[in-house]
Amino acid sequence: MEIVTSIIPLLACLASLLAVIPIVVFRKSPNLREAATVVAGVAKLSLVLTMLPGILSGKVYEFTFIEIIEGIPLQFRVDGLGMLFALVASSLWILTSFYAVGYMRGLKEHAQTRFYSFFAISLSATLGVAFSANLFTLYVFYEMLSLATFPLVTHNQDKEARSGGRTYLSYLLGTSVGFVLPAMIFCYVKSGSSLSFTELHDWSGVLDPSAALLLLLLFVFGFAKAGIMPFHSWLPNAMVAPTPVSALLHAVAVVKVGVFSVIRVFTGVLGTDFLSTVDVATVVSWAAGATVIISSLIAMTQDNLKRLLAFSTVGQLSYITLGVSLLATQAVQGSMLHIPMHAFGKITLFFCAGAIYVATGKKYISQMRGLGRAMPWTFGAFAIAAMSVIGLPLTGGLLSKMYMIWGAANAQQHALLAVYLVSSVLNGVYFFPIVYRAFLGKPADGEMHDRVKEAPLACVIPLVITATVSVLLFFFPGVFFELTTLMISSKS
Amino acid sequence: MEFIVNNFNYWIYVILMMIGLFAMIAKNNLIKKLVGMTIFQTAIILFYVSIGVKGEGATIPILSYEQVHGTHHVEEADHAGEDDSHHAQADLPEIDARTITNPIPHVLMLTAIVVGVATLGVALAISQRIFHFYGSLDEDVILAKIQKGDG
Amino acid sequence: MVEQFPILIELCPLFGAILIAILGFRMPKLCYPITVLAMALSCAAAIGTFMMMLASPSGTVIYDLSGWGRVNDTAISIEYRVDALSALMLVLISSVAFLNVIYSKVRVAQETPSKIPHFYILYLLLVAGLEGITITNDAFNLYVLVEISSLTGYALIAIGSKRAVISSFNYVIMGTIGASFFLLGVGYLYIKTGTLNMSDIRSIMEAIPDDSKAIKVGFMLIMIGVWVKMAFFPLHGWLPNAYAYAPTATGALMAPLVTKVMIYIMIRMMLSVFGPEYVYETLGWTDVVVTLSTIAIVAGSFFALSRSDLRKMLTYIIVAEVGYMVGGAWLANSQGMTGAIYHLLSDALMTFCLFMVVGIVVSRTGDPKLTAFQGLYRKMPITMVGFTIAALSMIGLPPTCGFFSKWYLLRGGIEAGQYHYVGALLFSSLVNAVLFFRLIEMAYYHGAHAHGEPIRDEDHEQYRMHGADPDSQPKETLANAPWSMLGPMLVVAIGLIALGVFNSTVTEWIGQVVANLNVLEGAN
Amino acid sequence: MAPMKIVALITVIITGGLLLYATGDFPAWGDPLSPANNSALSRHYIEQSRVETAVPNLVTAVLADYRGYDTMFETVVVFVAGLAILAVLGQGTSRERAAIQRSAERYQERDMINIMTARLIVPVLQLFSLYVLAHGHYSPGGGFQGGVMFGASFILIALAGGLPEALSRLSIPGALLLAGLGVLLYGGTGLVCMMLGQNFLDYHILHRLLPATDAVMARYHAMLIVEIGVAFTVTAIMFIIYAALSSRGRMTGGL
Repeated sequence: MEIVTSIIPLLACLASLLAVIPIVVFRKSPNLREAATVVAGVAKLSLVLTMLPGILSGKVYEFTFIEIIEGIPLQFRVDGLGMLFALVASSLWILTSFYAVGYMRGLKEHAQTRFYSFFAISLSATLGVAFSANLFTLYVFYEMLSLATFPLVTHNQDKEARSGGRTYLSYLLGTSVGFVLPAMIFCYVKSGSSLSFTELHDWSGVLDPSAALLLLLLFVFGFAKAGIMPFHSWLPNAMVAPTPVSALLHAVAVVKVGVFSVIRVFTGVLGTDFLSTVDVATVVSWAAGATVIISSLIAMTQDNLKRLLAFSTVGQLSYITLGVSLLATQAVQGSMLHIPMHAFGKITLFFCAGAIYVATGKKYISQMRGLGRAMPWTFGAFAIAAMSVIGLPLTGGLLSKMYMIWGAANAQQHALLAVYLVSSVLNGVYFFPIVYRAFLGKPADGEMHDRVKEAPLACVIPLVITATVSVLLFFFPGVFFELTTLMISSKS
Repeated sequence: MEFIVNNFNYWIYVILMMIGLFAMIAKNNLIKKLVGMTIFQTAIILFYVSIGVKGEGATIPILSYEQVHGTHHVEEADHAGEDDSHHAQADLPEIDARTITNPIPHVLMLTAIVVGVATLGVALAISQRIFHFYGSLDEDVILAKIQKGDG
Repeated sequence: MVEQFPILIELCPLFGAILIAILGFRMPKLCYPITVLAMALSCAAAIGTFMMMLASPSGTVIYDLSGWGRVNDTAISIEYRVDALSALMLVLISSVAFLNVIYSKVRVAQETPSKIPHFYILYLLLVAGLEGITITNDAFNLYVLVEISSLTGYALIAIGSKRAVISSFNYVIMGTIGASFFLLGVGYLYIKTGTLNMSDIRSIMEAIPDDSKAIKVGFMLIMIGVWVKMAFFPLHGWLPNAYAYAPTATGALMAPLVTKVMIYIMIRMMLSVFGPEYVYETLGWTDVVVTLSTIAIVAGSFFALSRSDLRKMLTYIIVAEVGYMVGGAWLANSQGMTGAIYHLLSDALMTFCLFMVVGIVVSRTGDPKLTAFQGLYRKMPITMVGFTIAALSMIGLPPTCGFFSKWYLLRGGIEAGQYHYVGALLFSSLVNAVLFFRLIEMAYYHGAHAHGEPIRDEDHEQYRMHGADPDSQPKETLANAPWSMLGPMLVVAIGLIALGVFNSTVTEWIGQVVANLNVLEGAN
Repeated sequence: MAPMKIVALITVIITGGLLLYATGDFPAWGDPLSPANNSALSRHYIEQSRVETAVPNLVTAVLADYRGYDTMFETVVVFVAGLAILAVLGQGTSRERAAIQRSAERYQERDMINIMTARLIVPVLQLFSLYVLAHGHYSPGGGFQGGVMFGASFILIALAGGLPEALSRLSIPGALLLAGLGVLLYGGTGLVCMMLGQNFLDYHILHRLLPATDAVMARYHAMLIVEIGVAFTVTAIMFIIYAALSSRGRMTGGL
């Protein structure tokens, strides 16, 4: 494995952070302000892309700032998994930026400058997490992300937004300070002053199974952004945020940072090899499995579309945690693959929810009967994305789910295999009625959709693109597939 | 017997100090608290001064004229000029440290007394101010007034 | 001149005070410039001393007063001794005091207009006392300086409101008990060793058997003495009212510094006088004290939760933070001690920053209740930025220094296996998160829209951009504070981040002092 | 019994028990060979101070020279106390000061016996206090003792003739100035040593300035100077404390 010292990871991370300056400077001319966002997004994506060929050829990019605490530098290190995540996050940011322009202008939202600024900061934090070379760096950016998204969640500033924001922060900060921080320091003490993902592996003889279990649980529940029950309820509450926030942050950036961190814990901190010797990951598997089923059941009862999507996200996140906790190679790879697959699917669904809201002001599924005929593009995309999330053929979701199921079978975990299958059925049960009613249902009494038109183009185009990508990923999963293979092979 | 003699002073200081401490904590009247404080501080002074005592036969820590200037006439000592320290030392009579009380505790306690007086003065000024505001020096009465929202 | 830096730290405020005593009563206008100048020079001398300490090969600077030096390796007069720990403390004290003078100019003129010279003299002497405590190597001199800082403190608190007077009286009683216990403990050491120089006490004590009752009780007395003075739970009773009702400038100086200096004395006594072997191994009290500090942290946090007065809340947080540091120092490993010392520095800055913010808010809104924060972000954005940074540091989020101090303390707790302490630390972080986010939330959102519903129109955006708020109260009363208040606060807020980012440098300096603890661990 | 008293009693019993427990470890009372009495430090002061400072009163030598830094702060403590009391109680407004002037003129109307006795005692008291101050090198005495007595003479005037009478002789601002000058005299002596290139309070270098024959006598004389400084401060502050406390800060009336 070739290590290249390069400043590109830093630049990629900084691109959005620096964009805050023009955003604030141009606060009085919305066009320039939003142009700055888009330019920063393109710059960010291209910086990430410049590293892609190197990563694919087996290189690893590193950048070290300073040694913050003895033995722990603030360090970036771009490997396959980080690249995968960075690619997803930065490409979707551009689309979301366009979408946000349409959405925010369409609704004449207040405090847009603040919105774009914190959005950009959140992206920097997300990339920081993706590129972190050690647990400490990851933790720093993880906390930064929690704080930077707080103003976005409470954007509406009404009572509901405040209480949502309070839940949001208390869950995320409480778990990270209460669980992750002590667990991290415990690792640091026990490993002899290191937290690097490449150095921490050999725990045999250091940790007994009960300590390993405790540590694992502290990490998995501590990274509450991964949404394992009972630390999931921040996510439905965060749905008070404007839809672009829900879309990018609560379908991609924030929640994926959670599962990304969990994957790092399994692969980089405790190590799958060690965990399979002590046999404690099953506890996590069951917790994740339970979350999958319960969240799907809750999702079925929801009428508010965004809340439904939120519970669906909780379940999908636990797929990933479940997959990686199976410790089987295919399941781990499937988990990693599920990050982009689910991201494209779920962001489309959120875009659609937002587009419906912008066009009609409707939030509830029961109000959407027959709306599909008025908004064919939106609901078409919705159907495709739902298929991807369920894991039906011709969409990317199938691939990752197959891998995870394959891994579960290999790991002889038949009950958990059943969890995957049952939950897929449940996913179908709560998604299909929406699509069905939208296209074929009759509007309720007094509801007329005659004057309803599609949302602004800035909203519709991104969601069509993401839906298309969801399909394309089924046929051309190449890059993502290679990146995950890289991670699996480099480990063993 | 010897045990009692050896420790008697220390016991007295402990008893005095505890009287003071009790008054400081338990008394309601602010001035009584301050009286306790003074007893408390005085007990410590007694303790310190006890450290420096040197049995029978030891005298106050002030040297006699001969001990300082030697047996020679005073002009001669002055006459020795610049480098008289060596010269003078040679002529000085030997001092038996056991015959002179240890000066250090006395020095320390001079300071401690001053500190005590200063604290007492400030405390009295503060209690006058309290009386001015609340019309009482009784802790319970003052607390009741504060709780009534008079604070 | 260079080798005179250590004494100059002390002399600048002292002569500043004398100068004001002579000139200030006739020309009150001179008080402020003299104080600023004296503090600036003192601060410069402290930095100079720090440089001297760094340059010296042994890492310590000895300054001998009265010029007697040592005879037969016994210090016969009072001497100063500066090592990395005291040098850091000196820089901290002098810079906090310097910034606070600038900050408090307006407030002093408002709160105590008829007592300006008194205030500045007492202020300078308080600082001189605190600096002297840090630098002196003589146990009795330490007592005298403790009393100087206490007496000035009593007076500075008592010139405040009606309530301040009664809390000042409590402080007098408790402070005197604390100082007297300390003095008695020094007496016990003196009776066994015959010296007052702290380094000499240590070397003579090596020859005294470990089970000496007098030494043991002496240590206990000194500890109880400083615990009373630092408000270590349950001996904290005097602190909340005293600091909460004191004039702004007094609170902002005393709250960050006085308790910290007392903790410094405790650490100094443990490390330099009794020695870690004695404190941690011979006595075997570490578990008890760490448990006490756990209780202190939890109790302080609970009390803080139940307060609706801003300054009261902060003072109970101080009680909890004292528990952090006592616990850290007693964890009996170098990480815990590093954490305690590092937290000493960072907590002083955090508390300072928060007290400055509260002072600004109270002076502008006239309301000491938590609700005073409603919607303040719009009205006082700069103040709120400082508040946010300090709050993040209190909660312990990177990259502020609060995070790193917690890191070292937690690491020490885990290494020592004191998991209840670790738990208490995390609990208190969460309580701080609740406390401060409640305020941040209020500041950012409450009251911004009086009618509860978001305003969704371009007009609103326009108003916001031009700094006006359509539905707030008239602006005049809430205009931003003068720069003499904001400037120091921002400097400290930046300092909080700088201290965090450069924590490895700071801990390296601290490492020079706690190095002898590592020997201990090696022996185990 | 009130709960507070029980708490106090328990505290006192525990503390007292602890202190009594430790006395068993103390050296015998009056043992000249105890660690404190026989320490190198103590012996050095007893045996060497006559050579090093030429002051027979060991307490004065240690107080004003070896531990002169302590004593400087002791003076500062006194200074702080006076100032603190004024800060807490106030020092009278200008209107009240005018009242002082007026009532001072009614001095003659006060009780004759008191006034005449005070007239007799005050000069003696002041003279004796100067003696105590100046003779501190040879007998018990020095700046604190002399200062307290000098301050007492003003208090006597106030007792006999009323506070305004005393204030007309030593006003509060005047006393504050005196107190400040006292500390300045002490600290300034140290500062002069520094200016001459030595450490703070290292008096021996002062033989260049003082009419002293050598370094030892320079210390001897410098001690007198600092004692005078102490006496200034103590005199002024003692009077201030009395004046403020006896009139609750209004500086009128008196006993």
